[in-house]
Amino acid sequence: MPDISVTVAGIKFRNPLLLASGILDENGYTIKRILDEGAGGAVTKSIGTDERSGYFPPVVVPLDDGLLNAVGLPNPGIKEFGSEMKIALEAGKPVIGSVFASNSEDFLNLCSAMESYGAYAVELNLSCPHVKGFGSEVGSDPDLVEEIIHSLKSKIRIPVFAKLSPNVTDINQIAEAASECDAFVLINTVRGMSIDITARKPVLSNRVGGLSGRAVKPVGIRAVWDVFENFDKPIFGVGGIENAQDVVEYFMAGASAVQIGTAIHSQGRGVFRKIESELADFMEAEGFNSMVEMRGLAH
Amino acid sequence: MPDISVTVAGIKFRNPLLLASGILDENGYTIKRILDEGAGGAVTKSIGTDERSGYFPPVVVPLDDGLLNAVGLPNPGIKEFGSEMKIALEAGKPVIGSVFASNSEDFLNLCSAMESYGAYAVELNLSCPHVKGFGSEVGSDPDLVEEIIHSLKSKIRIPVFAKLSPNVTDINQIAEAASECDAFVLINTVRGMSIDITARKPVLSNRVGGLSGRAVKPVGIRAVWDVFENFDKPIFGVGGIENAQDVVEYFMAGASAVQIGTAIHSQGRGVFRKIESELADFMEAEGFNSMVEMRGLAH
Amino acid sequence: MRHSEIIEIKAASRSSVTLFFEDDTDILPGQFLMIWAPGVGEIPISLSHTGKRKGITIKPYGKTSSFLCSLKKGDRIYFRGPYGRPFSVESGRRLIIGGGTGLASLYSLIDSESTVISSARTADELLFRNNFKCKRNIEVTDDGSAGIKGFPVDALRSINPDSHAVAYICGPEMMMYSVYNYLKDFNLELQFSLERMMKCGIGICDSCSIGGFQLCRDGPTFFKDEIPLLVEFGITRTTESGRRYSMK
Amino acid sequence: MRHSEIIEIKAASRSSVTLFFEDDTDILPGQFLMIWAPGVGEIPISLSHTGKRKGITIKPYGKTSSFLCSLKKGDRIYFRGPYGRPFSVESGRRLIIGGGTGLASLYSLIDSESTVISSARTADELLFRNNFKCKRNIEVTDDGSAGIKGFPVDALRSINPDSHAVAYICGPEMMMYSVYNYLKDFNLELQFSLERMMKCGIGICDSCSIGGFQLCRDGPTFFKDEIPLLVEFGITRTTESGRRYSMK
Ligand SMILES: Cc1cc2nc3c(=O)[nH]c(=O)nc-3n(C[C@H](O)[C@H](O)[C@H](O)COP(=O)(O)OP(=O)(O)OC[C@H]3O[C@@H](n4cnc5c(N)ncnc54)[C@H](O)[C@@H]3O)c2cc1C
Ligand SMILES: Cc1cc2nc3c(=O)[nH]c(=O)nc-3n(C[C@H](O)[C@H](O)[C@H](O)COP(=O)(O)OP(=O)(O)OC[C@H]3O[C@@H](n4cnc5c(N)ncnc54)[C@H](O)[C@@H]3O)c2cc1C
Ligand SMILES: Cc1cc2nc3c(=O)[nH]c(=O)nc-3n(C[C@H](O)[C@H](O)[C@H](O)COP(=O)(O)O)c2cc1C
Ligand SMILES: Cc1cc2nc3c(=O)[nH]c(=O)nc-3n(C[C@H](O)[C@H](O)[C@H](O)COP(=O)(O)O)c2cc1C
Ligand code: FES
Ligand code: FES
Repeated sequence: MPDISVTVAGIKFRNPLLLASGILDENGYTIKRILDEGAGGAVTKSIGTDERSGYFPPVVVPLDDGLLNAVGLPNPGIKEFGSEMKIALEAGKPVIGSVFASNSEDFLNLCSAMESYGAYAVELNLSCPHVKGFGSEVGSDPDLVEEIIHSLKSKIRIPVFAKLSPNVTDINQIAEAASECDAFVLINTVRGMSIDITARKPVLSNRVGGLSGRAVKPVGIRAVWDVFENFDKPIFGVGGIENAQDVVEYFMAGASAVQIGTAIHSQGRGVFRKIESELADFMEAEGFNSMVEMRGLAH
Repeated sequence: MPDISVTVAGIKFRNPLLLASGILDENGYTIKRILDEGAGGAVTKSIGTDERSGYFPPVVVPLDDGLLNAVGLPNPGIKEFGSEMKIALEAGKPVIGSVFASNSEDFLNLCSAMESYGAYAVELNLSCPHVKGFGSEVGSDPDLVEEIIHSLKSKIRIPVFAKLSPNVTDINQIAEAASECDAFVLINTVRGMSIDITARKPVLSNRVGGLSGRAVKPVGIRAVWDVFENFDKPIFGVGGIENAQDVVEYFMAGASAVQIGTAIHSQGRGVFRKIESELADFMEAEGFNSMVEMRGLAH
Repeated sequence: MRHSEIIEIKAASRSSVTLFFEDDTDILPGQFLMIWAPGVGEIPISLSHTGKRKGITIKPYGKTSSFLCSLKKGDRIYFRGPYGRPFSVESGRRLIIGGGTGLASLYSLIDSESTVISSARTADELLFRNNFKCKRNIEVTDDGSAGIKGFPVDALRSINPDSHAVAYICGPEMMMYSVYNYLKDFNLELQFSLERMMKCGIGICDSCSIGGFQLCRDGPTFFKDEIPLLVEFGITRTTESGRRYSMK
Repeated sequence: MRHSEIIEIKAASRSSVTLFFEDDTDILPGQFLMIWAPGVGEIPISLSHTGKRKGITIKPYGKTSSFLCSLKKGDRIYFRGPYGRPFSVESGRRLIIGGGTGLASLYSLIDSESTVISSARTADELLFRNNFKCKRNIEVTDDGSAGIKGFPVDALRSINPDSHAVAYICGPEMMMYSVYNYLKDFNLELQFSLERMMKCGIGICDSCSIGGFQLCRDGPTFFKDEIPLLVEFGITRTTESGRRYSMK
């Protein structure tokens, strides 16, 4: 049997398939169930300092080959989230706390709280494409990114992951600014929009949203490839992963582990177990013994 | 019968469906045939000052929901292209000359030549994502874009269109720099990559390519929406158009006409006639008399 | 989004209306559509009338439902779906327990042998009153303005649950929680259609989750033996922001 | 990309080889695959052997074809397709005219009643020599090292075309051009499999176009009455860059 476990930034995952931030990870019981049902780890919904309701529905548009979403970073605020972390951690698997903020002080408070809740690592959402003042608005400013990560690294003991946006002119420039982080997470959603032509209106209440799923896989593969070429750091590949072939493609581009979101829409929570067994079959057939052997192999 | 003709930058098109640059428009006979078979106008392959062979095959990867390509701007050089323009123009419909260069002097020479060949307008490729020194490398530098368009506008009499890339942090910033143009063309392909996991290699010989087709439609819609909100100028919508619904979606986002490329892969050259008749049906059913009534309607 | 024209509108109670439209999709009792009011909002609504001619029954509550209740014949409704696990239609005598608009999703299950317990706050909020045929209809109101004053469990005491093969229950969660606790030790099968806030309807946003299950996808129908797995049922729920609060 | 293992390799001439592999896809005579040699290149190749056990016959020419010819049993080949319009298989006696590797795409059409004209520059470049059964095989070489010295049209003068129902022709364009001009006034049906540079294989790059038609998609098979529409046939073609040059 090939070994499908991976160790990234010192954290051991029984399989390389993590739940991506923002999909079924706001409620502690849901995270716990997904971990129990096969995910190797989970990243929480992005949490901010204050409670936010997010946008009014429609918050999602199902497309043939993915989803467009503008959920609007709903979250109960970091104070309230401790109880969800507690429930999620009962699964006994790594839970990574995703956080968003607009300045380094808030990021520090959020990360400290996540650390105290028992998060195995924090993931900085520098890349949500549809909320003013947060996410990619922060993540496209190299100086701010550098300052945020620098200030965290001296004060937070758990690993710090930087989740970057593909909606930038030069992803390597942002990765350079974030290069004090312990791992990159690539990619967040691609800015997009959908209009209903009989209603004559954008479908999302926020109008602009983020594209995810199959449609963006080539964009994610290229981002991982580029960052792997230029930085010697672990990478979580995210975007359009639906089967073991996709996982292997991300690994060969340079990923050390992957995250899965939208595939839960098409395949349900069972997607983790399904991919886990497909992955072992593929490795056996192609003569791989461990995941790390595949990392960056296409370079 | 609703009127599906459009006039953009003074050019009248019998229908709003143009052939997009780079797809079946290098050989004059092909352009002529596509115009004869129903396209309202055509944009040529992007032409440079010197002959280029482009990249070695594989230059294209067919995906479920689009194409990834890195053709590498093959072209016979502007001198040789006059004979193709002559053949193409025999169709008696508008032909727009697409050009690429790395500085304003070359752009000027190319545009003057296109003007002398009888092009109805020129389209500046500021957005090809996969050739070093050209395309989006030029198009992501606002100062250079401004200089190029400014220098052209005083010397070229035919309209100048600026084709922009979605692979930038802020498309409005580039549109602002290009705002002396007569129309925007949005979007070119989205940077992407595809790896074959049994061969363990990127498929495209250039490795990185541009994603087009259905997958990128939401990206194109959003670009057109954003630029329409901020600039009072005609817009050609491009990206993932496969049917009349898609055309209408682009119009409601703010397009004045559209261009079609990848759909020729899935549906053949007949796609122009097919969409033309679907479009008239839709307008009749929804009570529209002219294309312009739909422009920007979702704002 | 799909869309249809409203071909008829009928009052279903003093304030609730049923909108009828045609749509070729097969939709089963217990499934729901996400109904979009452009520029206003999007909410999940069960089908009260399945079949080719479809009906949804809506109570004006917040902004989206109120907007939908103000639509006129000939207006368009926009929707996606159907979503969710339908009821399993069992043979044998049915016990139907509907609270408020909950009766809407049960309406197509009522047959001439059924016992129907319909409840609402007041008499004029009772849904489909005198508008269905069944063996026995027990009305229950909070204020006693019609039928029994009290809650559906109070009506249950006056019947023999085990003379029924199956009970179908839909209504406010606390009502279903009390019905579950009352009926769980009888022999009849129980099918609950749960209701929680739903933002996406397709199992990704986590807003409707209960004990790790997504109501919009694993449910809204849950069977008697699944209820214990829903550890939050009747105990806690989350707001739009995901903040957890106690329902007690 | 799909891939298969090479299960057998056979010489098809002094330098050309046939690679055999298994693949479940239906591929018809006249269709082609885009064969990818990772890190080297991708070229269109017709199937010489259709059926479940498939074969491609390749002559080492440039870098990709030479690489493919150097593969060993057990190596993998990568491909996409099948693409293109196949031959229309007609009943009646067949006249098969193959120049160089052109005979590869015709090989599966040869039957015991066929007249086969096979041509090559030299005797040892004749494809599938003594490796097929037909009624009559006329060999033609440029240098006279086997059969008639000259070109396929020279062989045509020794037979009666109209004793055949259909002619299938594949080879260098100038050869096909001369065959077309010779045969066009006879009564038999003509089917040409044209060959031009192909970069994409799927009808979008324009590199294979001829008179506005895409060889990879509208062809490579063209019928007698379509040839006049291909205004560039035998006259001009374009290079990798799209530069037009005269073939005369
Ligand atoms: C499976 C199911 C079936 C249902 N069937 C019916 C039925 O048949 N008939 C019926 O009348 N009702 C039904 N409902 C209830 C219905 O969906 C609505 O919840 C109810 O009508 C109230 O909607 P509203 O008008 O208040 O909507 P709004 O106030 O417009 O709110 C719509 C949605 O927006 C979200 N939301 C609310 N506030 C915020 C905020 N501040 N920020 C972000 N998001 C917010 C919530 O998701 C809320 O559900 C059903 C519910 C479910 C789950
Ligand atoms: C329909 C069809 C069927 C065919 N069937 C067969 C067959 O059965 N057997 C056979 O032996 N041959 C066949 N060929 C010919 C074959 O496809 C090749 O053209 C031939 O083998 C020469 O390839 P090569 O090794 O020179 O390739 P390479 O030299 O590696 O070139 C491959 C391709 O690269 C492109 N190219 C070349 N130079 C450049 C450049 N400078 N820049 C960018 N791109 C460039 C061209 O598209 C060229 O075709 C067929 C061709 C066609 C069109
Ligand atoms: C509904 C939805 C909500 C999301 N919310 C977040 C979020 O809160 N924080 C974040 O970093 N990414 C968020 N994402 C992005 C995903 O984590 C992921 O990067 C993206 O969807 C690509 O992966 P996928 O194609 O597997 O979904 C969200 C995506 C979706 C579809
Ligand atoms: C094979 C191919 C070649 C292309 N070449 C060019 C080009 O030379 N110049 C250019 O401006 N755009 C080029 N494009 C981009 C298209 O013009 C268009 O912007 C893009 O494909 C999105 O439209 P579509 O989805 O309809 O194809 C090319 C696209 C493809 C698929
Ligand atoms: S409504 Fe989003 S998960 Fe159920
Ligand atoms: S090979 Fe590209 S169009 Fe035919």
